[in-house]
Amino acid sequence: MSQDATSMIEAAGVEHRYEGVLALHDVSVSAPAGSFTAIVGPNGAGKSTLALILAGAIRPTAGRLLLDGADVTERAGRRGLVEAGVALIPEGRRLFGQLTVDENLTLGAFGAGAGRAETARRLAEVYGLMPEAVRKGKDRAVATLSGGEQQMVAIGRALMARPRLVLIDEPSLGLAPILIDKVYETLAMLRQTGVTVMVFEQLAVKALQYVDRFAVIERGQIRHQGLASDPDAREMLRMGYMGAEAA
Amino acid sequence: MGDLPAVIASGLVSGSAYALLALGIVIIFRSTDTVNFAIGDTATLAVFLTTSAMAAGLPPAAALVLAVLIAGLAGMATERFLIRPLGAGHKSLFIALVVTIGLGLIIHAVIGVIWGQRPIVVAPVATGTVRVFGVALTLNKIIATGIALAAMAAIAWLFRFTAIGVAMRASAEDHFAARIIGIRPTVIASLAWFIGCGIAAIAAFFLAADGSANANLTLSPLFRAFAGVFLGGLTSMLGAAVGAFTIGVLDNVAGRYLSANYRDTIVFGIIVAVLFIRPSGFLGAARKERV
Amino acid sequence: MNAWLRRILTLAGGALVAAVVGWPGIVGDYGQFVIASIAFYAIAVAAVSLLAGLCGIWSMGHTAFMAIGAYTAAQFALHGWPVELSILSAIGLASIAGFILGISAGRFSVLYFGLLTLALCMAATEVIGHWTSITGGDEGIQVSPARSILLGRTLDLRGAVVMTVTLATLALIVVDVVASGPIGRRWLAVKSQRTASAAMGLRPHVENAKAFAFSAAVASLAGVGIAFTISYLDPIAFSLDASVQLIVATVVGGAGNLLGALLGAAFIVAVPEAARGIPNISVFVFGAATVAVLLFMQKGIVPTLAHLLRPSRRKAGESVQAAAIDSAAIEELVRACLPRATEGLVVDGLDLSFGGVKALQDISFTVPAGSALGLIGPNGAGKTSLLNVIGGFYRATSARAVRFGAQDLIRQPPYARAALGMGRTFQHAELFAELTLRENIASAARLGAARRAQAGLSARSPEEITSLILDALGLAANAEALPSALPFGVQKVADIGRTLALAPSLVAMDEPFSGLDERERSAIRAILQGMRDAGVTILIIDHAVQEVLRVADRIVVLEFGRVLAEGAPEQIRNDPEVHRAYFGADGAPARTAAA
Amino acid sequence: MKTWAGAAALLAGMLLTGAHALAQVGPGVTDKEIKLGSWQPLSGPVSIYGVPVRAGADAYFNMINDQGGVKGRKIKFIVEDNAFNPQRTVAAARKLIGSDEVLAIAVGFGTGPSAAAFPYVLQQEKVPFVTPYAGAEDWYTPPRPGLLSAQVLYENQAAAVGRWAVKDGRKNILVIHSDPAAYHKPGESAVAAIRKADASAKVEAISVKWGTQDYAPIALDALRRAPDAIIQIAVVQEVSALAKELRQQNSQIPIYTYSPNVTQSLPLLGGAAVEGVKGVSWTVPASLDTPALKEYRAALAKYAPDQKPDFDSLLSFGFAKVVVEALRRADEPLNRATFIEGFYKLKDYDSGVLPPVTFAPDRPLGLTTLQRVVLKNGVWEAVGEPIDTTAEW
Repeated sequence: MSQDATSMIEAAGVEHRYEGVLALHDVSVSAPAGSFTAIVGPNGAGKSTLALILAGAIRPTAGRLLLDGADVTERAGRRGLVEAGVALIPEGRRLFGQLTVDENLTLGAFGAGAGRAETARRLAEVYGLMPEAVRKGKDRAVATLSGGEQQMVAIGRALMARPRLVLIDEPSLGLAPILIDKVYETLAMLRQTGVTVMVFEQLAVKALQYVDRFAVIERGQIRHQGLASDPDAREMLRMGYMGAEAA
Repeated sequence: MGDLPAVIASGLVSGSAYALLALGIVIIFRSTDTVNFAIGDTATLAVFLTTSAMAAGLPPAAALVLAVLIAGLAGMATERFLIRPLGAGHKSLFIALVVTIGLGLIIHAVIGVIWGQRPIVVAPVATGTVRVFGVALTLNKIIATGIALAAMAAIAWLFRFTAIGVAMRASAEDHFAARIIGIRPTVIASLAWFIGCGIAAIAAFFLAADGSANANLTLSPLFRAFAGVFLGGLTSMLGAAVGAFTIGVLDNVAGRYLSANYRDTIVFGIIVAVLFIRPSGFLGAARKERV
Repeated sequence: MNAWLRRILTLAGGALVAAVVGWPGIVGDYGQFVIASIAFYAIAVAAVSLLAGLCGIWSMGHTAFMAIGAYTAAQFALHGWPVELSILSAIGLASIAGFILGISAGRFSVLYFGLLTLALCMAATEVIGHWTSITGGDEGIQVSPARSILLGRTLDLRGAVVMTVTLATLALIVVDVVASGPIGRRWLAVKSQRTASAAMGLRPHVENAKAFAFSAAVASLAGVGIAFTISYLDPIAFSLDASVQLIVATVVGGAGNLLGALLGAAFIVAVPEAARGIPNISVFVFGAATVAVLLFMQKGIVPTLAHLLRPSRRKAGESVQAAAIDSAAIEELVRACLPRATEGLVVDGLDLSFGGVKALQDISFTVPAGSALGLIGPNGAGKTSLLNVIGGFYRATSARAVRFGAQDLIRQPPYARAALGMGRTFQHAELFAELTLRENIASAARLGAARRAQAGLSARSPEEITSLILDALGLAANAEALPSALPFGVQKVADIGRTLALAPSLVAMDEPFSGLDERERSAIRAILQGMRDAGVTILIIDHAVQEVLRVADRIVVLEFGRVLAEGAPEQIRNDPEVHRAYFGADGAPARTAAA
Repeated sequence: MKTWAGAAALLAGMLLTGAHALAQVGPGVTDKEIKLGSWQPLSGPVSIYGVPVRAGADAYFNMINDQGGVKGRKIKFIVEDNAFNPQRTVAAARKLIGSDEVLAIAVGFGTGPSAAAFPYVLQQEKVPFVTPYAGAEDWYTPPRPGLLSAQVLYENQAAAVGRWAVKDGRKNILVIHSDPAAYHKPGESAVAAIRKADASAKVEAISVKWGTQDYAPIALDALRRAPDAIIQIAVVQEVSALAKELRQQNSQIPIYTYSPNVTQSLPLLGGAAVEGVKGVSWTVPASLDTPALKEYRAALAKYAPDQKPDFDSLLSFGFAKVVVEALRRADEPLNRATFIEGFYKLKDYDSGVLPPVTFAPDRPLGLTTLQRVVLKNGVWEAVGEPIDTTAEW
């Protein structure tokens, strides 16, 4: 991906090791403001680690993280970059299962430092995006919701922070196809409002139907990158996932 | 067995003090994975400080508020200066525990040096008795129970309906997720220690008014509070409160009908039996940590 | 420091102290008391510390075992029986009680087990207080002087102090020998990796119980010391306060460290004694010293100082290079360590559900002897569940057969499978963190000796097998390093080495390639290829599809708990269904909700 | 390596307390000084007794020293904290005898803890142990060389209390005692004395865990038994706690207790609930206006100003007075043997604080009389003449 000066978020030469385990090796990716990007790759390729690094939730062991062109590497590793407008929906969503939908959403705004009135305003807005079942079940514990409903709550919780950039790790995981489409449609809608969106997705073909840019990550390294409209995209995926030895 | 209602009533009254202490232990444990053995001594120190203020003319109700504030601030300071430097994670579980043991000894010694060994009589908030189920209970105990219940309700309200309270529950459920959505772990920890030690001071205050302020004020109640915590589960606030009330009642029933001598043994025997059947307590989440 | 030097120094130090105390006129009565107290507390703290350090079990009830020792000694002395007999009896009684208690340790979290042992301490105080005929009740009992048959005389107080110092010296040496020997290695293994140690054939709860029994036996010696040096026993000596003091001493000195136990004991005795005479201040000083030590030396005094004094270790060892792996050496290794592969793994019609959710459905495949089967599948396909069934950690809800050779596996517990010849490696290596690579592999090599003997491979001792493995896998340079100091790739190779040391007939590998860089992957690849060529039966489960396709003979693809495809690697690589499962397909129904 | 060497140095440091050559007179005695040792619970829960006991004895010895001492020798009273713990008492004994080389142990506190030190103090070192604030019947039957007491045994006190209750016309008496033997045995003595005094009286005993704070179930149990008197053998906090619970239930059952609770702590803690509690004391009430008590109050005000006059300090003041009198009457050269002989010269010695004391080789207990007292308006008042606990008064 081009490292243009207008990149909203950019990882430059990032490496990450956790207790000696190498997860990422010299990874450089960026996303321009307002773009919809997919980082695709098989399980265990390093997508989740990259998502955490781009959100500022963990600090890379080498390389730099740039937000709006400014180096924010030092700020990473504490509370993420929530206050700078970056929201992450981590692997497995990490909702608070024992808390209600309402509470989960409220916390999204609380974590970003929103006041009472502002929180109420955002809450009304976000409920507008939620499916009927979630709206009706706002006082239910999140753990009792279905997978699709939980994914929507997770997106809602991220939106409560009024982010400029949303990072979503495995939005399709554990969801029925119809729900996956619903989730991607919601993300596309979000993008229309000017929010930059990045998904980290194993199910690459589905993601490619919605995004405009993609990168294939495998074994902790970026193997290919390109535009979703590229006719060679399918071949790039096959190479990235299954290797090059095929005829 | 005609006095069973009376025994249960007095058990619940005793249990309210245990429940406050138990709640304090659980709130602190959930936020920082620290079993605070100094909670009783911190609360006792706060009560001693307020006895001096009361001697200077402070009315009991104001003294109670003062005790809560002092204990809460002391708790916050403990977390900030003794616990936080130890680092997070289960590696420091027993280290943090031993640090609080050490702190408890220090406070105990300080109380001895400043106030001596003679018990200090604390004026009860109110005098007189009320009959409940044919048993007379002092107004002081009734008010203590009432305030204990009110404090528990206030805590339930805080954790249920305020953003910061919800954030504390969220943080207890998933430290990492709370952090990445922007909740400050340090604020949560400070607040938890404030509330935990603060409500322990309520218990200590009424225990002192009931008997007297002495350095060992919370020794035996804290013991029962821990029993309640383990009975209910170290991670459940409701479980700890229910467990502590259960201990209060069991203790009184055992003392009245079985043996005034072996009541501790009977109560602890029941807890050990419960733990063998359900190792995480009856409301606690199953959770295994290894040091 | 060399273990034998350490033991000789301990013995010399103990002998010196004993000689100085025993020589009349040098040490006053009070000095004797202080030395005796440090000696018997050192025994007790060593017992608690051993358990905490080697097993991760924190006992707050060790005063109960001290009490067993003390009152046994008192009763024997009362009957005029010799002290040697009372020591043996105390050890016997305490270890039986400790074994029974230790069995349940694994059922509880550390904290809850701490509470349970605390309840034990209270129960012991209660029993002492009321069993008047034996203990004198809460008033206590006077202990008659000890009569020794070895010395042929009755010991006066000074003699009792000398005896206690001797007991402490011997206890510290025995604890050291056990802790740093094979048994201690085993306990450390169980502590750091319960799963991996069970997969190696150890029974964690039994190992815990043995450790607890040993620790209890040691603690009982402290009781014998108290009985004869104080010559008066009272429940207060075994109360909750005393138990808490032992924990404080353990933490302050540094858990699992013998010198730490000695210093911890000196701390709880000397600090209050030094501040004696100013009431309250002694408690204050003790509390403040405890807090201060832990704030500034969080691992305890000895480990922290040792860390400061030791020249800083090599940061990270050399990574294993593919070039260093010689396929001939691997073959030789396989011939020397492993029985000939004659048994295959058969899984037929296996179902697994969790509370109604079907995790695995009708899984059937075989791993013929001497072949390599790759098991792949996207996230949530059930690979890990399947591995756990094969490893014995889950029991199949139903299955027509899960067999290894002729052996039905369905009801075999995890620790029994190693003896049948099933070895496994782990995604995160799961090496025993407190053992060096050599010790990691040697601990497995000792457990594998029986299988090698069966297969007629007993020519080499476990130590030789260990060296052979270290050399063949390119680990020799890192043999004395702890796993945490090494790159993850080395850890994963060592994990394979540890499994080979068990002399397995089948090696099941959980994600051998995950978390590794290109160089490390090629080393693993070389080892796997070497193993395959040497005829080892291998089951590989991995996310790294490309790698599995390169090393396996056959591939089974799982999706949503079912077998999606099975075939040769080339077939799988080009299977459109497999492509769909991995990265979806346009228009085609993608993954349906199953998780 | 280095750390091991450090440990060796530490141990070596412990060895510095060597023994000294014996002085010509007894150990602990010079021309100018007499060293006496003692142990008191100065920390922990029992320090509520230990602190005033130490203050009382200190006050008397300081007063004597300021008056010139005993035959020109000043008394050095060395008190060690034993925290009411037997092991620490043994440590204290070894320090006092082994390092400080005291002449004798005086006013040592605590029955169990002191007994723990007997093998060392009495048997091995043969050091006199005089006027302990402790004791049980088996300490003195048979008499042990060097062990002399100026207190009435708790068993005898409890028996006297039981007899008193019967004499008051009580027919259904409940004895409530703590469970340790130090309370259990006096409780049994009280029961036996009641049966002996009135075979028709109904008497029951219940044992309560020592340290119990929550007395509600015990009070309810007591009420169910409907006794016409309760004898309680427990510490002052527990007497106060039971009284409060009983009065709260509108029960006016009279309560009797033994000497350790005849202190101002009881009205302080119990307030109105303990009005009318009856007790026995082996000192005169601390508020009397006799010369001896004026001297006591003046000494306390001067040497221990933070202590209010009360039973515990008065008792130890009296003990110290008996000890000094024995020192005065001891022959020269003063040593452990002549010191004991000095006690044997005390015949009906009236300290003005304790009833008259008499010692002899076959009479290690110098005192058997008690004063009955009752709590009126928050002050202990004497009732009737002193009673002899060994007689059927």
